[in-house]
Amino acid sequence: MKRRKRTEILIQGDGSLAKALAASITQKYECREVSVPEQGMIMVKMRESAKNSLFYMGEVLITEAKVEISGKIGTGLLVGMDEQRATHLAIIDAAYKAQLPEAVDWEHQLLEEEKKIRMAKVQQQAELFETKVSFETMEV
Amino acid sequence: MAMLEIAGFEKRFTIHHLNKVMPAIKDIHFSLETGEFIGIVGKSGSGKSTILKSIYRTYLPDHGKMMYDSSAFGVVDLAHITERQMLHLRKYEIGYVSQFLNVMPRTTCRQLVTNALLEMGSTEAVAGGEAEKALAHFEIDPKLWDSYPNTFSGGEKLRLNIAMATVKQPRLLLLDEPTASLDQQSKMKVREIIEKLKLNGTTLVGIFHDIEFMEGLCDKVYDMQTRKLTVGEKVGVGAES
Amino acid sequence: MHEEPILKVRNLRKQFGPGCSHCANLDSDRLEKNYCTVCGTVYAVRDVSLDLYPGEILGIVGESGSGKSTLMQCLYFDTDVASGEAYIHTPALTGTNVFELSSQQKRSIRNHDYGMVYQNPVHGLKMNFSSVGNIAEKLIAAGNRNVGEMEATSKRLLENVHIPLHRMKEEPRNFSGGMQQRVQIAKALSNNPPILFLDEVTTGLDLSVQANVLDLIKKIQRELGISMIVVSHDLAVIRMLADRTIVMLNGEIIEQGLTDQVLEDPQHAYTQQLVYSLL
Amino acid sequence: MGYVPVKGGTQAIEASIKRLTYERLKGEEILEINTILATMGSMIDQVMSESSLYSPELAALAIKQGEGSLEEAVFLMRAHRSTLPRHYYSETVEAETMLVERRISASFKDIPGGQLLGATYDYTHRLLDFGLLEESMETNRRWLEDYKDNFSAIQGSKEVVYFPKVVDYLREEGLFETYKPDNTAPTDVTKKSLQFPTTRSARLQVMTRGQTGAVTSFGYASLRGYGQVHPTVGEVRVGKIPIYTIHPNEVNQEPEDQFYIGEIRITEVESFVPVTVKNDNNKDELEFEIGYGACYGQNETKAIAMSILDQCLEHPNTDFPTHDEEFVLLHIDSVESTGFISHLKLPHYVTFQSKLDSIRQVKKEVQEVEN
Amino acid sequence: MRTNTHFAFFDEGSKKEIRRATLKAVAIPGYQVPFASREMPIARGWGTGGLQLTLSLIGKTDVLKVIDQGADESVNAVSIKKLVQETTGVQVTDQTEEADLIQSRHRIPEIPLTKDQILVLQVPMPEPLRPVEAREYATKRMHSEDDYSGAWLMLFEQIVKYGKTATAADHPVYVNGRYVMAPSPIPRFDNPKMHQSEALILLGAGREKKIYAVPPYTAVESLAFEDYPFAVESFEGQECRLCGSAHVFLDELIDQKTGETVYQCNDTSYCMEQLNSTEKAEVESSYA
Amino acid sequence: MAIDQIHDLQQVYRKLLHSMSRPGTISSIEQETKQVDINFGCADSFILSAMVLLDAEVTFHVLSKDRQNLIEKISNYTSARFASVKEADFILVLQEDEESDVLEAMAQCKIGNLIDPQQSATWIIESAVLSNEDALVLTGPGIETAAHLSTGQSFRFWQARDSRIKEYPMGIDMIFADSSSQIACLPRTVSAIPMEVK
Repeated sequence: MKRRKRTEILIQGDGSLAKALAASITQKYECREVSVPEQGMIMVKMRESAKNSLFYMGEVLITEAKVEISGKIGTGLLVGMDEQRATHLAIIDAAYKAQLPEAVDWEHQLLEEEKKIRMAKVQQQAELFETKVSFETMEV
Repeated sequence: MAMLEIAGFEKRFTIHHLNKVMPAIKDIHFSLETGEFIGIVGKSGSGKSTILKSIYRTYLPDHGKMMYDSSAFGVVDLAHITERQMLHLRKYEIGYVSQFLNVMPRTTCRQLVTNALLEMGSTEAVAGGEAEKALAHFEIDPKLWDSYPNTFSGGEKLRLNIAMATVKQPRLLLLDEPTASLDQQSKMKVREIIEKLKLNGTTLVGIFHDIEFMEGLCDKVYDMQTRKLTVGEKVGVGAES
Repeated sequence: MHEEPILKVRNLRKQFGPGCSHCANLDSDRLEKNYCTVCGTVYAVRDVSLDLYPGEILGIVGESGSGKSTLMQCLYFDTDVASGEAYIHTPALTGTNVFELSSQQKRSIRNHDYGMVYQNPVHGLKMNFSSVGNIAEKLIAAGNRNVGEMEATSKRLLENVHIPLHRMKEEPRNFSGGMQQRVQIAKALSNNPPILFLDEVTTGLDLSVQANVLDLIKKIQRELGISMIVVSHDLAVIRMLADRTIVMLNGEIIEQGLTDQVLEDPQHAYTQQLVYSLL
Repeated sequence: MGYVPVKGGTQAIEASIKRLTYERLKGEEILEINTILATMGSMIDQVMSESSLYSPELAALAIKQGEGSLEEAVFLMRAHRSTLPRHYYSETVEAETMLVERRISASFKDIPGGQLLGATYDYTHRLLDFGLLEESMETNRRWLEDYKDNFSAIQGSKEVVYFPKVVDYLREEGLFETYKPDNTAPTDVTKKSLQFPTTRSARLQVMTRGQTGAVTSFGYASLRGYGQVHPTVGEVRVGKIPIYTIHPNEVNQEPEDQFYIGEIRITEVESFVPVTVKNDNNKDELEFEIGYGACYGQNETKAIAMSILDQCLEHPNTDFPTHDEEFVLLHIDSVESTGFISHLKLPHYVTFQSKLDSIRQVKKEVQEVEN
Repeated sequence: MRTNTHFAFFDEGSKKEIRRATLKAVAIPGYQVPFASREMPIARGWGTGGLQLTLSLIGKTDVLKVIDQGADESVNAVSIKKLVQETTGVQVTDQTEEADLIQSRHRIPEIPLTKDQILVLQVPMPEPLRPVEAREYATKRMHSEDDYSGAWLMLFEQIVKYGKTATAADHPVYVNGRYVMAPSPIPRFDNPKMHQSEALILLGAGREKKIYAVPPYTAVESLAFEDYPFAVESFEGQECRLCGSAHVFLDELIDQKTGETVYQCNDTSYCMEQLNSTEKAEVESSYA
Repeated sequence: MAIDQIHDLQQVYRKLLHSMSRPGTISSIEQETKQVDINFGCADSFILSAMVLLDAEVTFHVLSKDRQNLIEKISNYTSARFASVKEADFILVLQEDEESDVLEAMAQCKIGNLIDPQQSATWIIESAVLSNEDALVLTGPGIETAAHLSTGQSFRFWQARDSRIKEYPMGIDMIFADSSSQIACLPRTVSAIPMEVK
């Protein structure tokens, strides 16, 4: 699974999946911390809708971790302060880069998680839609 | 060389809004020597003033030559010299006097004459003295010296005009119907003044409506009707006959 | 007699707007007056050349929109030109197209070689500084650093323009329009500029005040030999002041000559119309 | 031996800092960061927005440390910001990807997708709720259970709904200019000081990090008449936007190789303002333009005020301070304005001495002249 | 949560940016070079410009002196010193001669600075033309055209109104014959110290995001007219009640007991040194 | 041992600042050049001067046409971007460069404008061994009376410099770095008059 979709699932989920996947790697492979997880910032580039131009909205605090597995450096990045999950993400990223056999098997779990996430989102949205103003004429 | 020689001179006016070209005068020839006084005579509308104004470049000449022996540039064709040269000649060599007074408003009589000198580069002190002399010379009542000339009579205005022109001691003075609209007494005064100028050796070109006035004054007369130049004793007499 | 113009302007152009394929070749047939109906570009000054000679007053006459004020602003560097050249005949500047100089150098020309009197005194004066301060500002800009000298000069100039000296510390905003204009003239003259620009200086003033201002200008020319360009829509003003006159229409020079000649023997249809309407 | 310098300043500062700690501790209550995070959402949003650093946790810490002073909290965040590395830039965030929580339009009664009120104070009556004095966790939990019970009956659709923009419908009708995506790299005012005239991107950046009160006041001033913009709110939306980025050292990245790093909650406003424009035939025509406002968290008043000021600054007009970019942009930053105002508390006795001398000299001069 | 504060607070990128601006400032004396002023842990207006300069300059072996209103022990000076020390561990001193770097607010020390010292001045309002023109866009243009008649005119108007110039601290100076510069709110008394100074003088305005400089041996003239020469604050007939120094900038104090006005050195470390050298002399003479 | 990005570069910066404030003053950065452990194929003092000032926020230009390797190394070490002569913030000149190329670059590089004179190129020049011999007479801010400096540049070089600094405050600033770990600077304010060849 490509990184974009993978990171969406692993970050939007509650974190247990990322932990489990990372654990399955650290049990078997040597993982070297390239640098300690560190807090940093990402600048958010936004498109405004008046003139369709770009501007910088401001910075977002992120946590970044870097690990090396089998000569491949994986990066874990996420909004907020969560060094553990950043490390898990870095391990998983490295596993994919190193094309470890485990990574191939994760596809199914990730897709299952994705479905769960989507269901939860849909449900939350439906709840929120209770606050929608209805202008339709009521039939009595 | 003559001081001024007009040859084959022609002037017409284009009036755009009437879409018309109006011929004014053509085939004008005459000349005069230093110190001479030439009178130009003719009916009103015959183009006498046009000649003078063309010499002075108030009108743009169309054809012909107007050779003038200037002290600044030598012999030049007044019809073709640059504007700047013309301005120089106006400032230092050629004066123009008409019955109309066209001056800065709210400037005293004395100041106007003084300014004429200052323009030529005189100092304030010299100019002031010369101005008084000129005003006295042309018999302007000292009571009027420090008043504004708008209220002057026709004769007074004319004498002021002449004073302004002559303080500069022009080599050539153009007199454009100075006596029109003057009473007899004033006319006589002007005549005296012209005589004085002549005595000073000023070369003059004059236009006069009434021929009587010119009698005995002019060395030459150019008649607009006949396109003839009369010289010497016959002046005045010839015109009368 | 060989005279070198103190200011020589060649092929000056100024436009407002980008131009378009319709009007870019400057074919005047394609313009409505000086305005391109397609892209809205105004050709405010079109290919103007002129010479200003030492000590003379050059009049520029034309109706509003003729480009005369824009021309003046171009010469005074208030606005950039589209193209063209101007040469000032001073030892330091001979041979230099002053339009190509840097803003720093242009500022120096304004400070040392130019004076400007605007139609609206607001543009030429600092309304919230004293009158003497306003004059001093120009002297300061020209490098004077002596208060006593500047005060003396200011007093002399204010006297010359008939501002009572007891009012010299007053701010011009308290003054009438005519007084403001006279302070402006005093200021413009303070650094003895070889070249003075006067833009509609008497417009909007009472007749008697106008006469005062005109007299003052004439006096300055006579006494100081300053070269001036006088822009006015008023032929009477031009007649009083200018030795030579340029007539502008739609951004172009349509006629020029000795002032009395332009007034009494106008050649161009527009000038004739202008002269005939003179009161 | 000899004279030694006094250490009065050092000692006083130490004592003052201790006193500050004392003031915070003497009530013998501890405010947990989690409590702030859970109950002070609006304050956190405002701090994040004004400090231009999105981190609810740090904002909560800053609020705690600053004892609830927003000025202090923003300051702490900004200073901390200076110590953090910034190795990443996000991919362009397109607002259509927002998962909307609240969305209203003042321009139309109903809008495609509907008016979604979400959570808002707008319709609460501002009566002090004395019940909160006696709030108990038990009753709160019961309330939550009841509230969630109601949801069991609700059936969601299959897919997540993303809302169209109101303005898109009007653009199709030609009432708004359609702009091609302009991908000019934005100015970053934190990397290069503001230069005038500015760029649109610099203006938006300065305003989105502006002090809420200052942005609101200037927007209000324009609305009242010290400006020429009086808009209709086209759309206010609050919701979460996803952030993606690429690794700076990885070349030839496909979009699928991007990192998703999480989402942030923002408020976005489009205000509609009628303006006169020249059409192709150079004739005047009326058209709508958009004033744009956006900021971190739920800060609707600030975002709307920003949209007004955006429009003001797009149309410079020296007659109105709210249309003057220097006036607006140089005076709305919280850290700059509070810092400079507060610096007046610093000793100024040298400058005052100088002033005294100057006034005495002038007085002496006047007396001499009079004598 | 962990923070590891960098040497001298800033990351190296920030230092480079400030250093580049500083070199340009030195190359164009008196010209305000814009820079991306960082947000500092002290408030804007409290010396963030000076602090940023200091932090971009400082190295492990430097000895730092910080003064505020002439005093090393002024609370803000103490606060800045503390911050620099905490992030660099450098040695600090009160003694002017000992310092390599001197950051100061509103004063230039009484002891002449040397070529091995750098003076960093904190600047609240770097724009000398701001009283004449509020808009930055306009003042930048005035500087670009060497158009300083406004600045001079202000002085002229004061003379017209009051009979003499009435400037207090921050009296504008003309640097290297080209730029009019705000010397920061130092008293007029200190302006002449900038002229042909042996030490490099750097000025930083954090809030206004400008850095500018007066290199050593550079002409710095206080704006004044020929016939109204520049005058420093007068302490004629007064001397420091502690050390007896005259011809220094004095603080005017009111004696709480007597209600009388008394004077003492504004530069506290200078005063200290005078006291100590007098005492030393006295001790030596008493042993002699 | 490698260069300490914090402390070594701080030291070099201070020397640069010292020399820029006092045109003609030669500063030694031998302590720091000793730490350079990579061979860039040019003077270490030259590379260090560049490393102090270059980062991702600025652009540079290398005059030599066959020094792609140097360009890449500088980019990698500093994250600065390569740019054309006309755009570059820093112009790096090696001793081997042809004078004609140098003069051409001098004519083309940024000199700032009156509004923003700081938007000008800074030249970092690998020079002959610097000395205070009478090659150039320097006067201007930072110099008490007059200073002397020898950099090995030709008369034409100084003429070319003159033509770019003639309308102050626009101009270019120069850093000279030699193989003996010495640096000297010439800001735009300084007049440099070559002594007549005897």
